[in-house]
Amino acid sequence: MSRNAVAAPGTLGRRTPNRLASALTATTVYCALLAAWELYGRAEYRPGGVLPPPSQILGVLWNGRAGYWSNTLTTVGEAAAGFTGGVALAVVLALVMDRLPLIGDGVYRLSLMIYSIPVVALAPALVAWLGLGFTSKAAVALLAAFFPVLVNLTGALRSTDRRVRELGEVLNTGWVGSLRFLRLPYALPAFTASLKIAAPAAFIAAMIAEWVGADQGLGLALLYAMFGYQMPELWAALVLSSAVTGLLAAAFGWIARIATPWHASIDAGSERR
Amino acid sequence: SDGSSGGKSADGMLSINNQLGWLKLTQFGGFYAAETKGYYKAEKISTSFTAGGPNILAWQQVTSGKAFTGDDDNTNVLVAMAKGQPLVIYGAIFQTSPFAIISKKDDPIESIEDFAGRTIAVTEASRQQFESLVKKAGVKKVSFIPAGTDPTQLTTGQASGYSGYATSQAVALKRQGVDVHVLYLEDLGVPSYGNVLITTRDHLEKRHDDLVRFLRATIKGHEYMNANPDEIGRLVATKWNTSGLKSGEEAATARFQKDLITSPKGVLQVDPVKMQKIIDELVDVGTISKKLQAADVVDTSVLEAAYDGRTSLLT
Amino acid sequence: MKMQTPFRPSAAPSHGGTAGPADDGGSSGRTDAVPAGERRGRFLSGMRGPATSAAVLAVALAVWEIGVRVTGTPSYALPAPSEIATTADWGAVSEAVKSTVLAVLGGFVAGNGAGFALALLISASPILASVLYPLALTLRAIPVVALAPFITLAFGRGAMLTIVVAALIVFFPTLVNVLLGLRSVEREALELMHVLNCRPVTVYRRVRLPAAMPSFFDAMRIAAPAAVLGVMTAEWIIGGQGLGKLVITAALALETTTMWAAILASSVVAGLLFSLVTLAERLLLPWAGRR
Amino acid sequence: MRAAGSDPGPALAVAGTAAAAESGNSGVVRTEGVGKRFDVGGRPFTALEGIDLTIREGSFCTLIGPSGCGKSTLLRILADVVQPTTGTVEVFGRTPAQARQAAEFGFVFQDPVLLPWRTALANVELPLQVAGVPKDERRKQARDLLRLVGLEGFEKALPAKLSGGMARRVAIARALILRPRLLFLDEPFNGLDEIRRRQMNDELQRIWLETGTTAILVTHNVSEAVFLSDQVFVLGRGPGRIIAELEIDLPRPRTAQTMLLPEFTAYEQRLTDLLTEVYGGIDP
Amino acid sequence: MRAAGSDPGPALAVAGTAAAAESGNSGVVRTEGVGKRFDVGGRPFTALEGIDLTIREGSFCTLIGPSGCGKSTLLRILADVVQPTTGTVEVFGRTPAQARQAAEFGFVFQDPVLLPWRTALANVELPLQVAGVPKDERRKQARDLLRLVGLEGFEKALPAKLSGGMARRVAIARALILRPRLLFLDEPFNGLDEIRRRQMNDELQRIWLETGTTAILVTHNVSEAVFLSDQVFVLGRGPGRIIAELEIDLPRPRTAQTMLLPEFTAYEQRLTDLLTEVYGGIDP
Ligand SMILES: Nc1ncnc2c1ncn2[C@@H]1O[C@H](COP(=O)(O)OP(=O)(O)OP(=O)(O)O)[C@@H](O)[C@H]1O
Ligand SMILES: Nc1ncnc2c1ncn2[C@@H]1O[C@H](COP(=O)(O)OP(=O)(O)OP(=O)(O)O)[C@@H](O)[C@H]1O
Ligand SMILES: [Mg+2]
Ligand SMILES: [Mg+2]
Repeated sequence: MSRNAVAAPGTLGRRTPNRLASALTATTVYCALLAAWELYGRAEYRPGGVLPPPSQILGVLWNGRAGYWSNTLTTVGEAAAGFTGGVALAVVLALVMDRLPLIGDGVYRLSLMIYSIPVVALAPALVAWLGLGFTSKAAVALLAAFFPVLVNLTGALRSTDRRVRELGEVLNTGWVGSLRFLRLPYALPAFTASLKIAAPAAFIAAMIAEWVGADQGLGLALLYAMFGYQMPELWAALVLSSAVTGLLAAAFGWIARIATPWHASIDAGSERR
Repeated sequence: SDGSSGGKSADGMLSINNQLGWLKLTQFGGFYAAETKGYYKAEKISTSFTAGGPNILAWQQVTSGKAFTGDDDNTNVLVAMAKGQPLVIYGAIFQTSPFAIISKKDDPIESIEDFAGRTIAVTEASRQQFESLVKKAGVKKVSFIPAGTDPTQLTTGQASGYSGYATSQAVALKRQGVDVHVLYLEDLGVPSYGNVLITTRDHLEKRHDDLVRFLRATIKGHEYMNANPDEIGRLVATKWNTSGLKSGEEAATARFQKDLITSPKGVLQVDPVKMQKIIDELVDVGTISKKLQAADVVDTSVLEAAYDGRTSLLT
Repeated sequence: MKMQTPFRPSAAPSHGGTAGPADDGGSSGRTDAVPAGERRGRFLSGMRGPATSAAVLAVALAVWEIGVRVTGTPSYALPAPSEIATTADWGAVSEAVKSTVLAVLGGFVAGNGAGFALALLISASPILASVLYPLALTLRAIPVVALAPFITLAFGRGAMLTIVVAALIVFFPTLVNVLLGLRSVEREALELMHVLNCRPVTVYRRVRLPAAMPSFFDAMRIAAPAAVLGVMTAEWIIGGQGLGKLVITAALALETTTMWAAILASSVVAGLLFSLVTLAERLLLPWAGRR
Repeated sequence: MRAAGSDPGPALAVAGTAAAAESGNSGVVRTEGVGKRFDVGGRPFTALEGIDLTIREGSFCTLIGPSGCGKSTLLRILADVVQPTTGTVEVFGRTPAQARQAAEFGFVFQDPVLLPWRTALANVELPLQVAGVPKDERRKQARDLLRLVGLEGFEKALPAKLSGGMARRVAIARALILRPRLLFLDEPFNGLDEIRRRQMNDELQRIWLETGTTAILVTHNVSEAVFLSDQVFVLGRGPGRIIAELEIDLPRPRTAQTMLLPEFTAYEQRLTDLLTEVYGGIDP
Repeated sequence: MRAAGSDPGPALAVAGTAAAAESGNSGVVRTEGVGKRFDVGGRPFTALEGIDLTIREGSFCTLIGPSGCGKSTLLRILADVVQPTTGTVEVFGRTPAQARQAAEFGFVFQDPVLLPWRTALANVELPLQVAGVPKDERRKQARDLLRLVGLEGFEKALPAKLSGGMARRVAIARALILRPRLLFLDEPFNGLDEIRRRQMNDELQRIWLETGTTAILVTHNVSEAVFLSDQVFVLGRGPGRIIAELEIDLPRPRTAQTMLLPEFTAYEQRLTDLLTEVYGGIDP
């Protein structure tokens, strides 16, 4: 039973009816929380306070919708570019590590070290090399996205079921063939999981990168709100960034489900068995 | 390269990239006024402005050639120059730095003595300065904590004083209904400039005339802003910066900062004598170790050429 | 059915088919254990991690040194390693390392613990999942720096805060990976536990948790540098004694070499923690077949 | 077509003696002193020792022996999936690695290792896909083979939806589709009912006769071993080694009729005796 | 001890007729109209239909039938691992779930599902550990059982290091350690050599006689079915249903001698005929 072991949908848990119940529970809980927050906000919130009522936050969002929309798009664009690049880089590195274990190991560790450098520290060098535009934001997002993918993918590639690898040898698939037909499919669940980690990471990284200096973006809106001490605006930016990552997570959960229908691991919470 | 930072473009316009020392806020409304009012165009300059931010050293963009000119915090620039960066200061936006200790009106900090027994949130960069001030004044039991990016520390009572920008943060707090008292660094006897205009020594020598044209238009812009704060504040929030600023806030800031920007000799002035005091102070505190000479740091020839003996260019 | 030539010309007796165990060095697709000295092999490969780290670090430093010299990169943007080595304030760096390491360990443990616990809750009950998962996502969706005001309100500004911030950065990868692991269980193994009439707790303890371990170790590999990042970020937001603070103050004072010394130190801390995780995995999960 | 043998009596030869030496040069698979040591539960464990065997080109050869005696390991060594600790192996006059790389191997593993994301059909197709055969072509062949193993109608089923025996038959189809020059079969018909097993035996013999493949089978079924083989190697345990070699000389193609011959029963009896002997030696 | 039967002739009864009704009330496992539909490759597929069976307390009962006919599915339904689509199941007069919750089941799956992180010994211990038996006690029992299945010396080996047959024997030991009231065996002796299989048959009979367990076995081995069973259900396919029921009336304990009895061979022949019939019906 490797990590890639397979559990097909059976009837073991018999949990299907719970899906509706859990959706209802979640809705109820969050509605209740929101209501409480709204009540508290209305009663207690004074300008300068920390918790403005949700209705006010929504108002801010609605009134500034055009600006928020374009700011969000900017950041999403940066994050998407970084994410794509990061995933591509990670996949390439993982393959290199797989092919040339010794060099690969070194590259792995170097990646680790680069990943552990905070954006704050990297900023001057990044700005010096890539300027203050789109590229430097995308680069920061890339750095944040690539490492989780690299770790998960190498982990999964390293632990493909022994029997499957033997099958590949007998079929004389060669390295490429064994990746294509056997090992990458086996690594797919771990890979999609890493995308779920990398996507929000890239988005947040892009936001932080905008703090280094930018003209547009959700991170900048957040910074203005913080710097200008405007709590409703701060919350509005936070709501937006949560919404984006929420959508990203949902999207990647969905992709995982589509891509690995044979695998038991499906999105959070709902064990379809 | 010169192409992006300041050079001739095909249509005969001089293109200049200006690196702002902070986000695109109303404190740079003067540049924007010059842009919208066509003062740069009149000088045959086409400009681009790059926003700065908390983690970027604006002067670095200038020395690296990414920007032809720019502005940055005075202390930062002096530190860089003490380290041998080939910079020169040719003007200053704020005649008095808006950097201040902000406190609540009902629990105000009005002098260095009021620090006693309080918790004050100060930025990393200014900490030494405040520590030395407190020490000199013999004030006891002050606890300094690092200041966050936002003034929650003040509103939630974690600190009695918060070091920040009077132009933006104090104004924001006031408009939120938090009544605040502002104690400028200058009020504590520390001379200061806010956001000095810089370029490289090389540019100053070789492209003096370009600088003069740029500065002339910029002076006009600042004068226009001081005359029409509401208009510029609104424009900043709606046209220049689309990241969720509010017209009202920015207009208030523009009105508020007027006093800090004007001086008897006109806007954007910088005085070597005052600069020398600032340098001495910083050496004293230990922020910079090398004894700089104001004459090597500041160059007033661009200002003089731009004003050409006047104190205002618009009126 | 298609016919194939029944007999191929039999190849000449060849140059002795020596397929010795020589090429069995665990590098490529070989799967079986090297019989004699496998333990020694495991020990060696355990040592290989730090050794490669050192080697790679050396090479990277060399490339860096040469790169800086050749391109003439100004030292305020990126100083050469030799310059860092000679002019950095190593005393300050080593002081900072001490306090950072503690916080990193704290954040690492707390973040992984929180992620693990959350994954357990989420996987155990769809209802809890539907409530907790959005919450986790939201927490993840907010840049920690933006949360700073709320965190400082809740936890003050002590060491606790540093740990909380690091944990916030660490927990999400752990959550996702452990969830993956908890579900990567063979159907028959679950059926077996079902027939044995195990309570869910027992199923978790005996089957799901062990099955989740490889993924969990992957999560900890991600967490090692993430914890360092978290602590540095926290120190950036709130100050403190550690490397993050040193990076900022050095940057402000334009002590670029000291700043880079601090960054290098943080990378080394991350690398060591990472190697520790790898070593632990080798020792604790011999069955997982990681090479 | 193979020549039908005429000598009816069971020819028993102890390993490494005349019979093996006789067929010496024509051996398509030859091992010399092959041994394999594993680390089991922290102790070194000798799974195989001093295996000398020679398998003739185009012959059908069977390994039989108690569970855990090293049959699968030996098969894996011959197929270059596992490296021996000692000794040399030669396949088609080359190293096993070279032979494998010439893509001449088919292998039915003891577990039917199906890829869970591929349908039954796609699993059978796999070897052809790896070899780059065009889609239509390989699909057609795979369909035919699935029909052959009695799985018509289950082409689109994922492995998780197949019964144990069905999965096994998919694995057999997958090994046969390549028409390999050398076919390894590790207890391929385990878990099939007797009738299906017979049928598969017939089919296997037919394919083998048609293609001239050399086949090496592991089985625990004595009657199957006699029915299919030209040569049977009996392995003993502790450590695994070849105890005896039996030449089965029965006319081809063998049919249900063949199984009624007294020679057939004699071979069966001989093999059973040998196995009992092997057991006697180690499990007193 | 079981009563040894006296009537030597094979008693054949078509499913759902006299024989089943006769033992009516004493049935420890009873199903009525049980059916199971799956979704296979996008189409609904009826694996089982109208299964009515009654298994007497303490009896040894066998399911036999072609591969893919639904034997494993039926076993899973009885053990409350899978829910039937139609029909009712009663075990010990309760629902299968209740019976299972009384911890009275042992199950050998068709694949030996060993937990890869546990040694052979720890895998065998698992059911006792889950039941909260103290360490020393369960370790001792597990050791004994491992010895019984011929795996002495492999206590510390991880499953990945075991041969196919060895893994299977660990799985058998694991099912037996609980001495369950109801024992499900899904082709447990697949992949064991004949001699080991015989030996395991003997052991299984001994344990069954000792403990009074009710056992339900799936096998493809006719001789094994006759040797072990009181009742044999022959399943047909398309969809899976009970075609015939055979009562095996041979004295207990059965030994190698029993297998030489003409009745034994008669039973074997009868069963083989039935299976051939089943096949004839579906695979023309
Ligand atoms: N990867 C491995 N690591 C350690 N030991 C192994 C490994 N593979 C096999 N062995 C050991 O080698 C011996 C022979 O195993 P092998 O699988 O070849 O047996 P087998 O003859 O095929 O048995 P069976 O009939 O049960 O399949 C066994 O004792 C087993 O424990
Ligand atoms: N989880 C499942 N999903 C869909 N179909 C299934 C599932 N399990 C079994 N089936 C189908 O039900 C039928 C019966 O399967 P089952 O495993 O019960 O057969 P079996 O009699 O045990 O066969 P074998 O002797 O090969 O083990 C098969 O056609 C199979 O495809
Ligand atoms: Mg085997
Ligand atoms: Mg079955």
